Amino acid sequence: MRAEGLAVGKTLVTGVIGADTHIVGNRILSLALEKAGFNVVTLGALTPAEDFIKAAIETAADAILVSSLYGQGELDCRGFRDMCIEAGLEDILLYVGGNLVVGKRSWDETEATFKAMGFDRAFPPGTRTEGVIDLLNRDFAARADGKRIADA
Amino acid sequence: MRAEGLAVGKTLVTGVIGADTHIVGNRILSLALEKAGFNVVTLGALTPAEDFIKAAIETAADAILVSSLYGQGELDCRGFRDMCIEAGLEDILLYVGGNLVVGKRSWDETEATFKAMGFDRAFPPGTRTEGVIDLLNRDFAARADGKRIADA
Amino acid sequence: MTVPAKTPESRLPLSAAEIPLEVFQKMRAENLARWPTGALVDLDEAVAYHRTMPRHKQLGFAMREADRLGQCLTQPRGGFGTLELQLELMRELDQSGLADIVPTTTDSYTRNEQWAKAQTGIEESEKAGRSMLNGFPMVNYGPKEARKLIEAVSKPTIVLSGTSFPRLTCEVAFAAGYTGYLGSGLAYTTSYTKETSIEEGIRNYQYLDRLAALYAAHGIELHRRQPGFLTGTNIPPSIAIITAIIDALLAANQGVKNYGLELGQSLHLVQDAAAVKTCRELVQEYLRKMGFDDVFTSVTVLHWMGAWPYDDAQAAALIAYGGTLAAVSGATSITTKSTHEAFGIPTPKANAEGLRMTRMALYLARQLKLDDLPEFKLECEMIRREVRPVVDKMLEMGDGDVAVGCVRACEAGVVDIPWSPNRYVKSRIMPARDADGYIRILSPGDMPIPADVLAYHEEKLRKRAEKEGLSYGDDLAVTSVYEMSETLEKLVPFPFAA
Amino acid sequence: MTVPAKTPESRLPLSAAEIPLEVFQKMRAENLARWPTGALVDLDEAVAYHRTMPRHKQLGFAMREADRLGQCLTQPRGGFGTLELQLELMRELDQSGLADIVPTTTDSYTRNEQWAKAQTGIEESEKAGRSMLNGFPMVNYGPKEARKLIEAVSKPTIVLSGTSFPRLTCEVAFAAGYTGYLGSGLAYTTSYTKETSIEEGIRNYQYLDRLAALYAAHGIELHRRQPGFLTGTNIPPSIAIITAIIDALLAANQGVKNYGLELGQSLHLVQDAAAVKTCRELVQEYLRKMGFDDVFTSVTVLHWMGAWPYDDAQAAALIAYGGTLAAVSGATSITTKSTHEAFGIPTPKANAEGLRMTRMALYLARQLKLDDLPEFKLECEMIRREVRPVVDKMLEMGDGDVAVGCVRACEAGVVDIPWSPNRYVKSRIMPARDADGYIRILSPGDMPIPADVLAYHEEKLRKRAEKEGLSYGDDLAVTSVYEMSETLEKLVPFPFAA
Ligand code: B12
Ligand code: B12
Repeated sequence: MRAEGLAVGKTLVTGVIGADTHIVGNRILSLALEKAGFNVVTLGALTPAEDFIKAAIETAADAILVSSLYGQGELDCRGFRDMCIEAGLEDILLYVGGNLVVGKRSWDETEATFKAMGFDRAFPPGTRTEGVIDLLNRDFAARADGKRIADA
Repeated sequence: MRAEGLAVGKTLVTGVIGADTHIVGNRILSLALEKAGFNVVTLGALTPAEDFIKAAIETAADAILVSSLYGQGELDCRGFRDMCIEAGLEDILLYVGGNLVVGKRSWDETEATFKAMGFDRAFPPGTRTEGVIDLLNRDFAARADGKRIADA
Repeated sequence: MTVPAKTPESRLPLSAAEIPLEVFQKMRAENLARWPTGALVDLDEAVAYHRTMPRHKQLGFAMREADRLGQCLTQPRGGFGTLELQLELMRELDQSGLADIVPTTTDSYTRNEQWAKAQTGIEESEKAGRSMLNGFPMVNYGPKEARKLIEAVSKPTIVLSGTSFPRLTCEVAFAAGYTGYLGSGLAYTTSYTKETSIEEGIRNYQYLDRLAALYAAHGIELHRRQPGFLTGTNIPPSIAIITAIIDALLAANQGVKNYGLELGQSLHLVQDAAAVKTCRELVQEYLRKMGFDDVFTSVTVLHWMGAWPYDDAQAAALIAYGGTLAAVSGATSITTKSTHEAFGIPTPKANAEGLRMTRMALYLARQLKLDDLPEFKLECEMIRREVRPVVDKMLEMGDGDVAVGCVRACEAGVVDIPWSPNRYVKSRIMPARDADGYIRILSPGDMPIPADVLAYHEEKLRKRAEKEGLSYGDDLAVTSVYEMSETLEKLVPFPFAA
Repeated sequence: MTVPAKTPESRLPLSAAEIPLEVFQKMRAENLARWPTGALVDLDEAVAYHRTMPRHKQLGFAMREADRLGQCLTQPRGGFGTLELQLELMRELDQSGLADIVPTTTDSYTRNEQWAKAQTGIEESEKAGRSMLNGFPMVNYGPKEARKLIEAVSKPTIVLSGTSFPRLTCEVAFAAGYTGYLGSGLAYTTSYTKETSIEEGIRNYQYLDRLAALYAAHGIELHRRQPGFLTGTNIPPSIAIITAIIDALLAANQGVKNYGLELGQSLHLVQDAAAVKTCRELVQEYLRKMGFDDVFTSVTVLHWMGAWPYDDAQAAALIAYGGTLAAVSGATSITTKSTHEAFGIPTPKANAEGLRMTRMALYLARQLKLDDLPEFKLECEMIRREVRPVVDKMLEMGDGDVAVGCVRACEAGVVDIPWSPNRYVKSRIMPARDADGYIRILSPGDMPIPADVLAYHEEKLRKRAEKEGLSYGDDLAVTSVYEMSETLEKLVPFPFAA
């Protein structure tokens, strides 16, 4: 895995937010992230927003990866960044992915919605793990250079 | 067949115009028309426009029913009414039906195209024989009252 | 999620035994008090309403009749966050989708008894002019409003509510006039919850089953159903059938007499036909063994429950094939999906199209039976040989009590569920697809499946590993999760590359 | 239509024998003189071009290889009236449809050698900005222009030209670089023409087959194909196979070694599998009998060739099921349709979607085989017992010459085609679908089919007549023509009417 070097030492919190039971993709993603060399804190399915933040503080995590598949992510993720800020995690890297909204809506619209909520990146249905690992490494590299995230 | 009475004595010419081999629907239609009491002159598949008119004159037909399925009806039927007029069949009743144009186009558009060519009625894909027989009888009744065709 | 009400008087030690009427009445009183609309539930009024319903709108009758006629009914899923949207949806599914059974899927807050959150969801949806909830908040609307949905359609209706907490939702739904209800203690708890214990789940569904029996005592036969599709992710037939037997026994103990079994499609024509046949057989075998010889059981198959392709054309083929599989398997009904599956909850139009595609596919494959195919007989035998040892062991562990046995068996991993989010099952069993397209058991966890049967599964899976140059292990399982969502370029490349 | 050129020198008495080279060269000279673009045909240049073509673009190779790999290739239909439209279409079918074989359907004026009319069609199409022709006017554009189509795609190409008059079109097409050509003397003449005699049709296709053999003599193996789908209207497998044998023998006599057989799908899973298997067998059986033991034959199945439903969802199910049938039958390739079928020639997009639906369906049903099913074996045996007596009688009537035998057999009704527009066949044989979904022979006309076999067909059809309350007779045939185009409300009504 060419990214190993960077991944080492980075801690990620993963979980499925809200009342969402869809664990399969989240579990496959978490396994892939571990294989890629990250320390992964897996909260599993049905995880309240607060628990993500608690875990991030306890483990001094570098990023939170929120999964939402069941459609209600738009409600569950409201104010997620604000909660981070209150908890002193101003610029922790925030990713969100899955089937983020109810129904088959235009991705641009959905992406905008979640970026407006303060997520650094949002990922559409069908995202594969390789791409995610690649972006994490590029974003951590960018942050080493003082950027917020790597540019496209 | 409630229409029997009217049908009796009426002669219809049927056929598939141009280089069109689709005989199945035309054959089923012709059989149904006979059953309904009409005298039916069946020219079959691959019938040049001229042959329809020749047959109509020879048999003093009351109506010509043109089938076109293969898509090139729009070319084959051009000037069909004019040829009738030249042959002295000014107001012979003219029906056309089948898959009249190339491709899945709006029926209103297609109907307008063929009415503009002088057909009294045009019939969309999927037309069943009962409906045709019913309209023929209503149109012949209308003609007995001096109308061109029955109103909707 | 809110912890279900526990009060000394109404809490008996766990057992499969029927809940005594007086205890159950106490439980109902407590339960109905948990949200204002509970007060609107009136059993006698409800029973009277059910009596007035024409037979063709009663799912209990419809399932028995379809089974008798050997006809496969169609049923979609569908739930939106407001009554208006739900009315429009159910009408479209009924009229343009020709659904034989019209569903109401509840939203996930309702499923987890977060009714306050659901309330916000309703308001947000009304504001946004589109559904912000992934289903219909049944409890918030209450029985009187929900009845408008029953009145709006000319078919039997069913509640789809994937949860371990059905107690208030089912009271409201039956009072409204729903005649079918999907859900069970083992299947849903292991597939839809994380912290909820198997015991809690069983208790909650004993309540629902007992309620259905109470209606039956008043002459109303409701259709109860078990979601054997579980986590929807490459579930081997035997695993689904094991849970079907356990949940069916739990329901029968509460007095249920009209019980449906659901199987997610494996997508292999022979395996699905074998699954339906053996599911029918084995559930009846154990019901009779335990003294229940008058329980009607039907089998419903579900369109592929795993990951769907992102191309509408590929999805359409999956939908149509699902109809083919259902017809050939002789299922009593099929639960359908749409071409939007991989993306999100479908529009009413896309949902109706999925129903019509399926209906045509059912027509095309009518009359086909594989029963005389040796390959079919072999698969049936394999399934039987996987199911019986597990169920027998489970019953033994409960000293004959299926509720107790089930809890202990899950704890011990004797009963196990693939890809489960729940803490109370080991989820060590791992399935994968073999080279012929059958779903096989890659690793059985601690399930007591005979060694020679497992050897058969392994042989088949090794063939695939070889063919695809994969190492024998989890890669087989993970690639099988993605398989159906892959692009055609990957699944069926042009065979003669430049 | 223009009468094919008849000149004493080049016209031999009808026989199956290979046309002598010098005679054939005369025929070619006359033929190429019939339209300006004929002058542009240069055999040596064409052979050189074919030699440069990569194997994966040669259909002769692709069909042999697919057969060896047991893979089913996909191929759509498609033709528009101008080169620009045709280029765009073929690119879309190749790239977004993932077609394994890319087609060029010619228009119906070209099919009937009305090249002047075709010219107007081109101009009208350019004016209208949409195709006024139902296919591509190959001859009018000529070999140099047509080659641009070959260059535009990365797959093998085939010409689809339903006609009895292929002589100039095939010269242009092969010169352009097409490596496949569909059409045959018996099948097309009986299905696409009215006044053309069987003899004329056979002669015209002997020319085409002889030309393919001439290319073979130069080391270029082209793929020739027989349109056994005939009139596409409920053709029983045996009828299709009888024509396949006759046309294959005619082609083999001219020196063809790579020959495809096409079967329209019956839409019954078992019947289609049996048709493909017995078609392979029986054609080889008669080829060997007549001394041709080195002819490669493949079997292509076609999506339902009868009337299609007017609902896109129903059509989608028919498309997907066609893929299922093809996979299970073990066909070498499938020719696809689109959801627009009932209305008109599809847009490139709809055409490509039909290809992808079919491709996914092929993937889903991979590996399935019914060979061990008793019902399958019975159907195979029935087909064999229908085919052999007819073919043997035909050969006998020709004193061993298949060309002569075919003409006489058609005249006598020994060989007959349902729903044929052609004067030279009796078209008294009438097929209909039975209650199980098999296509059966309602009346054999004068075909020498054994009485006990016919009794079997009658029994099956009477069952349906009874079930549907129809009188035993033509109603069964006519309702079978409409069947697949009926609405779902009619095909599968809600079973528990109010
Ligand atoms: C069977 C069929 C064939 C058979 C025909 C056999 C035969 N000799 O009859 C075969 C395989 C030979 C064939 C060939 C071709 N076909 Co074709 N064929 C069909 C198909 C699948 C069914 C037609 C049919 O029999 N329907 C059943 C009968 C009962 O219905 P019907 O024909 O519509 O007729 C009824 C009504 O339309 C109405 N009606 C008909 N005529 C008239 C006239 C009047 C006055 C009235 C009132 C009513 C009326 O009453 C009839 C009885 O209810 C249709 C598509 C479809 N409909 O599903 C394509 C279709 C007609 N064919 C088509 C084409 C393009 C061709 C070919 C050119 C190309 C090819 N595929 O090879 C060739 C044509 C060659 C030629 N020179 O004509 C296209 C036409 C395209 C368009 N219009 O845009 C269609 C629509 C398929 C498609 N979508 O591409 N075809
Ligand atoms: C399997 C499945 C289920 C299973 C889940 C089993 C389990 N416990 O995990 C069951 C049957 C239980 C289920 C239940 C429900 N489901 Co569901 N389910 C699916 C299905 C078919 C596949 C999901 C899956 O496993 N995909 C395979 C994995 C590998 O892919 P993935 O989940 O997308 O994850 C990958 C990527 O998204 C990405 N990713 C995921 N998260 C993140 C996060 C970050 C930060 C990043 C970078 C990437 C990333 O990486 C993963 C690995 O590649 C999808 C539809 C589909 N996709 O085909 C519907 C779907 C997700 N379900 C849906 C719904 C509505 C439900 C229910 C609410 C209703 C119902 N059907 O009962 C309930 C939910 C109950 C609840 N409280 O959550 C909807 C969601 C609707 C929407 N968003 O508009 C979907 C889309 C189906 C649909 N079209 O209606 N479901």
